[in-house]
Amino acid sequence: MWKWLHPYAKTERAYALCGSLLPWCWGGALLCLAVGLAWGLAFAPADYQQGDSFRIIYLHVPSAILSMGAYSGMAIAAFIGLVWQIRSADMAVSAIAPVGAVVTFVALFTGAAWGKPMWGTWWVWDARLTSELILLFLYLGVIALYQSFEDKQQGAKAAGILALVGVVNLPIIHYSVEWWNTLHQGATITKFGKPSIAPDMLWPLLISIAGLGLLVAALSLYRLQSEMIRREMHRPWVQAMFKAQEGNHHAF
Amino acid sequence: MIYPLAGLLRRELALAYRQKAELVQPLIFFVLVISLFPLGVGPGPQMLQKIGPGVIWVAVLLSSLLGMERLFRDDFSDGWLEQMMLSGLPLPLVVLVKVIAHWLTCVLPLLLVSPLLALFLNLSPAMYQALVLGLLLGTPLLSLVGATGVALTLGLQRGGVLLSLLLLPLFVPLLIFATSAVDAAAMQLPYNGQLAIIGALLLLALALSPLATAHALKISQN
Amino acid sequence: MHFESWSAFWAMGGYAFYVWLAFGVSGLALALLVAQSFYARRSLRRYWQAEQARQQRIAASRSRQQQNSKLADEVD
Amino acid sequence: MHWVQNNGIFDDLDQYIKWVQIIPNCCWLCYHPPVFGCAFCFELPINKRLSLSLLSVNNLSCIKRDRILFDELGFVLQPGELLHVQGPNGAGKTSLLRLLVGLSQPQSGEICWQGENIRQIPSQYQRQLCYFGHKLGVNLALSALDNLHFWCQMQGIKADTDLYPLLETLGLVGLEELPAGQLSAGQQRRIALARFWLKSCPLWVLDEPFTALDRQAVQMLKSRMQAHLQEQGIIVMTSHQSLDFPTPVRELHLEYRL
Repeated sequence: MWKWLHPYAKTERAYALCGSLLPWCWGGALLCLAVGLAWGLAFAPADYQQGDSFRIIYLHVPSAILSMGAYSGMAIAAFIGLVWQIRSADMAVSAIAPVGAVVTFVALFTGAAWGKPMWGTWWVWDARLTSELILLFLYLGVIALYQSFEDKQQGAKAAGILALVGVVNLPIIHYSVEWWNTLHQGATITKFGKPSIAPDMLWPLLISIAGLGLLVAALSLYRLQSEMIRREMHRPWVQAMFKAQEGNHHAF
Repeated sequence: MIYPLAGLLRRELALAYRQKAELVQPLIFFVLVISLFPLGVGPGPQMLQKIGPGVIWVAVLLSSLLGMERLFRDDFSDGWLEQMMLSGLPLPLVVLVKVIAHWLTCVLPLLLVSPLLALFLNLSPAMYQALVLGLLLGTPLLSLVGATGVALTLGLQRGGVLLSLLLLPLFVPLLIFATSAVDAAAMQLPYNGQLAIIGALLLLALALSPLATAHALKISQN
Repeated sequence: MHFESWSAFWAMGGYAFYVWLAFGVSGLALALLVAQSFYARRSLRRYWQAEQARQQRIAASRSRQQQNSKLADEVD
Repeated sequence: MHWVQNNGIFDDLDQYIKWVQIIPNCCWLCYHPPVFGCAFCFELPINKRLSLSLLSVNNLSCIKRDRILFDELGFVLQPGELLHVQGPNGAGKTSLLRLLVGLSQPQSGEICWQGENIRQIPSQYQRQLCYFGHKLGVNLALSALDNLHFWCQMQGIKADTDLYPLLETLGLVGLEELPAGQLSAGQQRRIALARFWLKSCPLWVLDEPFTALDRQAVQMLKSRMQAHLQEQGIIVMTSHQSLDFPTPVRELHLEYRL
């Protein structure tokens, strides 16, 4: 682990790595999202129970998965930063948090917009929606903690610890909410259940999950790069890079 | 090792004794919040009994947040924290002692006024018993997790509101299990399960929170 | 193609409002995030340029001070 | 590398190591070629030689908010030496002291106590040092007596000795039981300085100890420091005043960098 990670402990190397990954992520994200969403919206068959409203699934499920995924990515970065003292990993925490928060918001909003035609209300205290809401609060906590520090390095470390505390709590919150939900509402709310999904519906779903995943990765990497620049503004490598860019007048 | 830690505990207790007024304020806030609810939702005994557990626990969370900053804020600003970190004692143990002292001085009084609440909110004896057991197991958890939050916000000038933003989502499981224990007691159902889960959470926090807090304190010194 | 016509596609089987609302707001949120990310990078660059100018001012003022002190020495 | 040498022979660590390698049995105390009959002239491995110096700082750098405060800083302190860290405001004096006591971690480089990195032996190291920082560590609600009493308990010092005489020598007679918040700034600092009379340890680290003290207190602290040096203790301190010590004082100048 250490041997593999160590070269990227240098911010400059990590920046270059991000730079080489970014075009693939952007390209893959655009392609997959376009294909997955178009397929899902226009070509996949309608659900026999829910009609065409089920097409929200092509945003809801990917964003719900990615909201958890981004949080675990953030926690892993925080762990690496904590244990191996890698600065780029600390920065990644603050770079991922806003992306994760937006994705969580998307999951919540699409959930609500799906719930209205299905359940008749915009918001139900459904277990998944509730834990998603708490996840959003956890994200907002990390962002708020990071933003309130004047010294960003200190802020990043604090946010990393909070992310780790949150990741320990997340399964507990999830199961407690689920348990609470069954306790209070029982079977009064008919969930969608788990119907075996038709391949025509599944493929676009998988593609849009991949697409949103790549978009999250691209945004996180891009913000990570910005974070590196912000934190190491006065280092020679940033100076050299900016000067070179100024030379050929390329905006970002 | 025991002698210095006992000294730390004694210091905290002596300090709390000097600052009695500060300790009483969250307590009054707690009782006030709870007495607002009957005014807000109406004095019907059935209704009060139904919302009682939730109201009490939400009030516990809010009032414990008020006193939480006392854990490290003064020590941070007057430099005692530095001296503690340079005392040669393992920092997680020091944190644990601070948390114990905080629980004894800030949270235990909440337990002492709880019979009053049972009267206010028309709790049955079984419910009261479940409430007290839940408070006994749950409030140390509050102090432990709260210590981590306070340590994280130490470097900031005004961390009060931020602290509650960080901590309240983490208290969701405790709120759920503790209130449901009281609810179960109201329906004459066993509530050992809920208490066992709170106990498990407490043990988990006891193992992890001092470490996380110690690390956060180190970061605050950077 | 599942739908017979474009109008049927936009109507989404009667669920147009919810489907397009969900997609619209989500798209908007993601687009705002992307825009903010790019804007942040741009403003970082501006900040760097301002910083460069500041450094130059400092250097200029230092050399002026040194010259002044030299002149003062010569006068002495 | 600013190698602060203790006797003017060596400009940097490399030179020292070279010298020691050329003359392997040179005296490790004074670095002179071996003299027959000298108790200190015997062969010692190089790392042992370095470890005999109590506090050694190697290649230390500190970066705060993307500003380099200092880098590649190195020095070795032997028993009985005082290092006076000087420099303008914002040059990183306090940061250096906080690194030295282990409150914050350096960006790179290492600080060794008797040849071992202080990060490896934190509690052992902390028992050897006494720190006086910008923040006094004096609780304003507690009395002077209580403050010192609890500090001693925390340090594991059995304070069976009466604290009253000490407080008297520090000029706090009659104020022992007042809350520290009612005392003046200088008096509060005296309470904190009393620690140097209570804990016997080789390394003292003091950050601006003389500010807000009256002339008499400064004199008292200075004589206490000289006594400590004579007992082969080490002092690292910052001060904007010049120290008029009879014993030689080593100086480290940090400059303000942009």
